[in-house]
Amino acid sequence: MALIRTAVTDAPLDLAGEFAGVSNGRADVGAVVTFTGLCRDEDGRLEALELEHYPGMAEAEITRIATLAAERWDVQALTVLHRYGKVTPGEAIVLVVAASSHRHAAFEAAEFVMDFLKTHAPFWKKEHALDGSTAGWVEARIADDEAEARWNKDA
Amino acid sequence: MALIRTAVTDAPLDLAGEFAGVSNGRADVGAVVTFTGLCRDEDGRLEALELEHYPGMAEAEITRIATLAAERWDVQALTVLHRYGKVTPGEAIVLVVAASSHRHAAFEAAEFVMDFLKTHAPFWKKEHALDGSTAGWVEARIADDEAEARWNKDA
Amino acid sequence: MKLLYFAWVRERIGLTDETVEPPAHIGTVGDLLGWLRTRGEGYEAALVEPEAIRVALDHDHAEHDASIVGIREVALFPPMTGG
Amino acid sequence: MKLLYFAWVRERIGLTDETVEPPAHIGTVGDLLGWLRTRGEGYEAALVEPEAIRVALDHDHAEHDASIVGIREVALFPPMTGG
Repeated sequence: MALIRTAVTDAPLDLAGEFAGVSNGRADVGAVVTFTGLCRDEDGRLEALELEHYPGMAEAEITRIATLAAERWDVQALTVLHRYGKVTPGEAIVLVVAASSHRHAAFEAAEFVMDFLKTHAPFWKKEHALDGSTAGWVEARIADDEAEARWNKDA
Repeated sequence: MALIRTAVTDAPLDLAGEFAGVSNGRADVGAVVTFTGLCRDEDGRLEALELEHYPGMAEAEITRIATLAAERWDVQALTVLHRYGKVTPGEAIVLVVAASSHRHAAFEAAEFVMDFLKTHAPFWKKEHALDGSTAGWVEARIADDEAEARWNKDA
Repeated sequence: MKLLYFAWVRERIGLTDETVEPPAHIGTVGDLLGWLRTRGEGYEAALVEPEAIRVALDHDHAEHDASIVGIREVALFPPMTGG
Repeated sequence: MKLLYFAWVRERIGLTDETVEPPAHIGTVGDLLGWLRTRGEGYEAALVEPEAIRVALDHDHAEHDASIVGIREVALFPPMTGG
């Protein structure tokens, strides 16, 4: 059984701590893949992203997606954390950590989680510009729908 | 141009430090994928792995593979570090960090580096058992050759 | 039935949530969106392109032809942009 | 020509490296492997299955039919197991 840990939080995400959480004290883990999604400054014009989420459903969807991934790939541990609230450029928005004895399982589980999270987890990004204006809501990308769809073709 | 950093070292690998190296001070990075290959204890019987390498060629091959990946995917930074010498269970043997503005580029570049590194980088693992005996050389896996071959089919 | 609104749907309607009792003939998500549009300018601005609206019924994603019978919480929001 | 041996090839031959002058008719990697096998028991034990031996010529991977003319450094080793 994979150890699944998910959280929706307004606190900074800790890559080193989460890596240690899936690997320390267990010498049966051979491969750890991490994905970190960072807030970009959009060529210097962005002051912050504000992440709105649907409390209750956001946690439930992330846990559902992590569980799907753990059923599909042979992972020993899978951690999925997502920020809400204000996030400034350079800060992490999302962190996925997949531990497995096989590197391809770790890579694919992490990538699957990200593709489904983009299209299914109820979060919305609003841009705040450095000049004090609100630049508006980030639009969803069709590429994200396509990225999710390819996992169905594989199945 | 991607920032490429490679090293063959007998010192512990520092995930958090290498992550910071590709992301700190640059707010144009949106996605960072890391791969860590860890020494397992093989159900408790392993004391250590001894990693033999071909000095000169090992560094050259890793740099060649990282450069190939950086030419094929749109990455902003790519770090590939590999240990030599004795490594104990739980310690990292290899660390790949790929930074990009697109998550799929980061995932694929890191996975490509690992697949080619397994089959092309001149390193050999010898197992040292806890009971003081030397358990012998680790055998190459056919699955690793197949993993490498699929990148040619894609091309 | 509790309604929740997120992102620009929330901003245009001007509410984070409300509790409504739709008429008995409102059986699907699509019916509900059509009925809400008649409730004022903010609703019309939010729902003028219904195909852009994503829906969750009691925390599960649902299509516009899904039944809302027996549902306690309906959330309306734009395509998600997390991750 | 400098020869380098790694992993169990090194252990069986009992040397990390040596400098040799193969006869003039030794033109390819395959020729070289055949010639080395005649040099003693350790070489025979290391090279008895030539198809298991990987080769690098001046730090570049090479096949057994590659020419060794002009090569300064030949490394012989088992399939790699890094990563």
